[in-house]
Amino acid sequence: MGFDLDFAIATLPLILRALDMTLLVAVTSCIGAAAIGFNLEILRRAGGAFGLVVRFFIDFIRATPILVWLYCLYFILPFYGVRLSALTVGIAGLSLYYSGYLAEVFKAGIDAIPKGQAEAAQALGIGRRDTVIFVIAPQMLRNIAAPMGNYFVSILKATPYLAVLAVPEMLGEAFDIASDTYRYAEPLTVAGITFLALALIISRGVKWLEDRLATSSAR
Amino acid sequence: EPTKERILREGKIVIGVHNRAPWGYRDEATGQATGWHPDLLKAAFSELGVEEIDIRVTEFGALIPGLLAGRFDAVGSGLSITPERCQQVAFGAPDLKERDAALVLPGNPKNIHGYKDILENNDVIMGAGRGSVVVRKALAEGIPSERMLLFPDIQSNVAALRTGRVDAVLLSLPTVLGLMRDGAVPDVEPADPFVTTDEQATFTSVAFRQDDEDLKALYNERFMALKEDGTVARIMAKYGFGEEEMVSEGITTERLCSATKDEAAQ
Amino acid sequence: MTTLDIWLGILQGCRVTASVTLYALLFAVPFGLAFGIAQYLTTGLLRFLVTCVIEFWRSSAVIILLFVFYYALPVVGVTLSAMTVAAMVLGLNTGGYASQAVRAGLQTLDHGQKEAGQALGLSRTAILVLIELPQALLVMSPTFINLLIQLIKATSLVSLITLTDMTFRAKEISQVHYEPVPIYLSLLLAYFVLCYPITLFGRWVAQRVTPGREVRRGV
Amino acid sequence: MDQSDKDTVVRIDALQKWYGAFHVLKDISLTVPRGARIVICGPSGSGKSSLIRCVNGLEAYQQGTIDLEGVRLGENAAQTTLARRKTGMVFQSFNLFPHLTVLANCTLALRRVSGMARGEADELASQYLEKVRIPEQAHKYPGQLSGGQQQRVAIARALCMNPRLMLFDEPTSALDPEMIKEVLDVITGLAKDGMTMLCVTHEMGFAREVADEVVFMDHGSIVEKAPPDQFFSQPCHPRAREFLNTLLH
Amino acid sequence: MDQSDKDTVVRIDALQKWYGAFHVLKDISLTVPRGARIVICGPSGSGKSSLIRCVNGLEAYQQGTIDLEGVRLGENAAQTTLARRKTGMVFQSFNLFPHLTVLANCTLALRRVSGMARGEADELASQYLEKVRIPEQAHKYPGQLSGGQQQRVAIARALCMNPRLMLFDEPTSALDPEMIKEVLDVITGLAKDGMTMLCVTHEMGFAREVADEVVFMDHGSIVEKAPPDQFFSQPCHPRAREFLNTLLH
Ligand SMILES: Nc1ncnc2c1ncn2[C@@H]1O[C@H](COP(=O)(O)OP(=O)(O)OP(=O)(O)O)[C@@H](O)[C@H]1O
Ligand SMILES: Nc1ncnc2c1ncn2[C@@H]1O[C@H](COP(=O)(O)OP(=O)(O)OP(=O)(O)O)[C@@H](O)[C@H]1O
Ligand SMILES: [Mg+2]
Ligand SMILES: [Mg+2]
Repeated sequence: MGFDLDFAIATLPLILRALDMTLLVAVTSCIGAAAIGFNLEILRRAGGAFGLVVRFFIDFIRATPILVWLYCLYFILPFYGVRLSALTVGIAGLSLYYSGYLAEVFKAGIDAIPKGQAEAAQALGIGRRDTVIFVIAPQMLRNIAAPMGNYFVSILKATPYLAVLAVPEMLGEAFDIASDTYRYAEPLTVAGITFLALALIISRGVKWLEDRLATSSAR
Repeated sequence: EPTKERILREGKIVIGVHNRAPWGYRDEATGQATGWHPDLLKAAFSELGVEEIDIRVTEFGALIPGLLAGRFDAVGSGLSITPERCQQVAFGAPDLKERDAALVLPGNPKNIHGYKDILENNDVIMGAGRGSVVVRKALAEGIPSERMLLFPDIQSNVAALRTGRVDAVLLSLPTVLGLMRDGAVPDVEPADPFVTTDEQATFTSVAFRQDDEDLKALYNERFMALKEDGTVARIMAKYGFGEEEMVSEGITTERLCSATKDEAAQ
Repeated sequence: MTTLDIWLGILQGCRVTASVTLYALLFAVPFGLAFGIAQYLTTGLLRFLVTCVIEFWRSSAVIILLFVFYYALPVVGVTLSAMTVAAMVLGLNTGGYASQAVRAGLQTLDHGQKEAGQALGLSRTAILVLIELPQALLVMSPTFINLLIQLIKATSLVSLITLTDMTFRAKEISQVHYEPVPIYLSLLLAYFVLCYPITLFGRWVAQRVTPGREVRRGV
Repeated sequence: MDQSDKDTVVRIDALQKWYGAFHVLKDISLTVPRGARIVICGPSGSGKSSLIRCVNGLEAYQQGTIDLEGVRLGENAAQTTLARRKTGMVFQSFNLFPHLTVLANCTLALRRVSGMARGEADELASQYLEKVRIPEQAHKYPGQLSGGQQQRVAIARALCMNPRLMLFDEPTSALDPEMIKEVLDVITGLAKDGMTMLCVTHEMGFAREVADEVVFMDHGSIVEKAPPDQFFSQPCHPRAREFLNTLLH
Repeated sequence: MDQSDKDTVVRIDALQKWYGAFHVLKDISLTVPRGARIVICGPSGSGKSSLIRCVNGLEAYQQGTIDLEGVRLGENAAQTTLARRKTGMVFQSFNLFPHLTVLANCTLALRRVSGMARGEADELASQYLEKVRIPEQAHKYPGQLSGGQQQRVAIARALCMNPRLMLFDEPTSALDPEMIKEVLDVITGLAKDGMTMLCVTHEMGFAREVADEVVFMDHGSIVEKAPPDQFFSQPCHPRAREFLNTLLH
């Protein structure tokens, strides 16, 4: 079989064709997961029965594989009358699934903020909502940049699961080329390196953000 | 040690299947390898003292890589002979003529009876297995890829059909027969009829590694003998294959490997 | 086929899921420890090399690694069994994540701990083994438990390389029995039953290792 | 509101507080007239912080009442919020917002709570920063300041809301000896300007100079209440005597 | 080794240290005779901690020499390790090992460095725990003790290695007023037993009672060195006078 560099280069444009789909899914899901996760965490903190429900939801997500979730949303919901497009299911699935993880990240990020911060805001008469927006969230961002970046990489790496929903993302494209040509090494290597490169770009970006946040307000 | 010698010495051949009736699958009840190709191979090798057929179940797309990687000695899972595949593996003699068929919802609401119906009705979304030959035929017929959803396996295709995500699932006729035979698939039926031309038919065979020419020769020799003594016909009957599926004289692996290549050259 | 049959059928894959997890730990634990410590102790070029190895295993898409190691490596003469490939790829991927936890645990440890050890005349190794590691590992143990859960869930990918785990069994069953609803719900439940007790254990551990950190409802 | 109420900033009456089974405040009654400067001291764990946090509404209590300029605390949320705006609190650990500049720390509540425009808020905050003698640090972040400077920012931040009562919880105990003086000087200045204050501190020199009254707490009760001269020279209660001894080593 | 060297525990000679471009220790020379009790004080950032950490080998320095009982520090790793065993260090933040019991904290170095057997180490450690007056806490974990108790454990832990010199870096500044006394009492006891010590502290009462000599540092230099009586009553250097004023408020 061997490795044919020319062939590998030839597959590159074909695989990159699916890059926009991969990026669309990854970026939208990152935003969705962060938004849902943050709200889940705020709800959980509010406590009460609702907090318990949220907590169980988060646990449930964390105890089950993403693939099964995608199957359920895509193939089972329509039996109950909800038929979403593959792309919607993909983005909704990844967002919901990782929101459980990000909620935990937010929890750790908020817990790391000294209790005195919220108290100081309270003592100044600042309302709960404003406290979250102006005091807690900005500080949390610095605490969570690194773990959140890790989950963004995870979301990127989870986009190939959308192949089961027939969403044409990068890895699926690579497998298509492979099954057309029966050359597996080249397209998979190209796809693998592209994923690795994207993942590293995200990690570096997060590192940069972290450094910036750290210098803008040295504690 | 060459593969052939090893198989004869150990009395065991390892084949790759993708767990699909009627091609090659693990019988849920007995755990044994069954299916069209496993049965053929069993019959072909048993007189040589090879009693054991060991199966490795894998995804369809991993069948050829697995063979090339030496994960198994042969693929016995309904692979069609195509020129591209011929460049990678050595096919045995063609053993079954394979037409295409379509699964549709009960009553065939979109009235699909051939590739043309799919091509001409812009509302129709077709489903098929990623990397299967029907996809290439559909593309050759001019069906745009935007109207195809390609799923990694057949159960996803069936689920997509039942949930209205696709209007027809294109499969090979034997596969459809296999699906229908035990009545396991609810709420769907084969499009009757689904018209295909003879040129669109493909032929399946057992695939070996190109290094294992001697093993392939041995298998071919045994296959001819089985054809003579009626064993092949008996196994065909077991899976519900008839005249339609018979491979006519003059169709050889060599021709199938080059024929469409000429077409491609035209 | 009744739902009970489906459920029992899926559980047949439990043994493989468990073995892949256990063998993967044989890779993950030493790798995570060794490389986490190495990244903490080394500087300059050596640290760069260590980081490269970690990043490779951590940032690559597991699905591609599985495929390449199982189907492409034999072509160049290295044939590993499916179990070995699964354990190695999943194990080292998890180990890559674990190494980051180990390093973070060591780095966030109060600097004074190391200095107190030095002041007592302990050697660097003794400080690492007797003072730093026990504390770092204890603090990080909830993270390790989370990684274990992620590992169990990631084993659902090994069906790609012919291992009959729970997901594979679900697929097999769905090939003879075309009822996605009970099959995928059973699979969801199967993973939940396996992972949820570990989640609860992890929470119990987390509470024990961070005593006196009451849930902050300051926000 | 009768005349006596007008001159009373805080009236604490028979206050009782438990943490679970632990009785942390036992029947506390205390009246703080306008302009009074009261220093609270006592051994660690005696409930000083808890008391002061109750006055600010940071802690709930189980029995008794607290009235802030005639408004009963905790009866409804709106009143509590209102009462909180009338008190400024300074914490031991400063609790500045590290992601905001000194100026933004001071103006946050002005803008979000009082709805003041940016320019106006900045100007007001600058005045108070001048009052605590660090106008030049307005655009730095808290992390770039010394502890003493941070605590002075915290005081300015509280003053911005124009409180009727300042609460201090050991404002100097997290500071280096040299910085304690600069912070105490600022607080002394406030006292001279007539600010009503309740201050938990162990700085006896400060208490002697500034306080009208020293309140000594032990095990959740007020066991002695006296003008500083009397308290330091001839404390009545044996626990107070013991405590003063440890302070002087 | 001549006679004078035998009676000198530490001899620091023309020590210079930089953090990057920042000159933190400027030409420091100091001799500590056996049995001497030297208190170092000075404003924050003057280099007190840096100096004491150099003596213990926790910080590298760029110029000058430190001799510990005649052994030149830093010449080779083995000598540094040896020298470190001769000094006991007590930190401001205790730095006890939280995952080990009090007893295990004390015996760790005995067993790993001196290779002592368990029983013997336990016995020795118990003696020192008795000396710092907490024998009954031996089997608790540091987290279960008060700050004062923790600091006493830290002292016992250092004493176990039988050091020739004890180094203290603000041992009481992280403690509540009430606990300061119990720790200073223990240190005073050590001094009475003849232990050589170098102590950074701002506790002037303690310095007056215990020190032979007070060293005042400012901006990385030793600017005054005098017996405590003289230092407190008539400091020569204006910076020292200023510093003393702030301490007394
Ligand atoms: N959230 C809480 N839950 C339970 N107990 C608490 C809580 N906060 C404080 N306590 C306990 O209440 C008692 C009084 O605490 P408080 O902080 O009011 O004391 P203090 O007089 O301010 O002491 P210090 O001088 O140490 O600040 C202490 O014993 C403390 O352990
Ligand atoms: N690792 C370091 N890198 C750079 N500068 C440092 C470092 N450690 C200390 N410094 C600086 O060196 C100076 C002296 O520090 P040192 O800790 O010795 O002072 P100190 O006299 O002990 O002060 P304090 O009373 O606050 O403990 C300070 O200005 C400090 O900022
Ligand atoms: Mg307090
Ligand atoms: Mg210092």
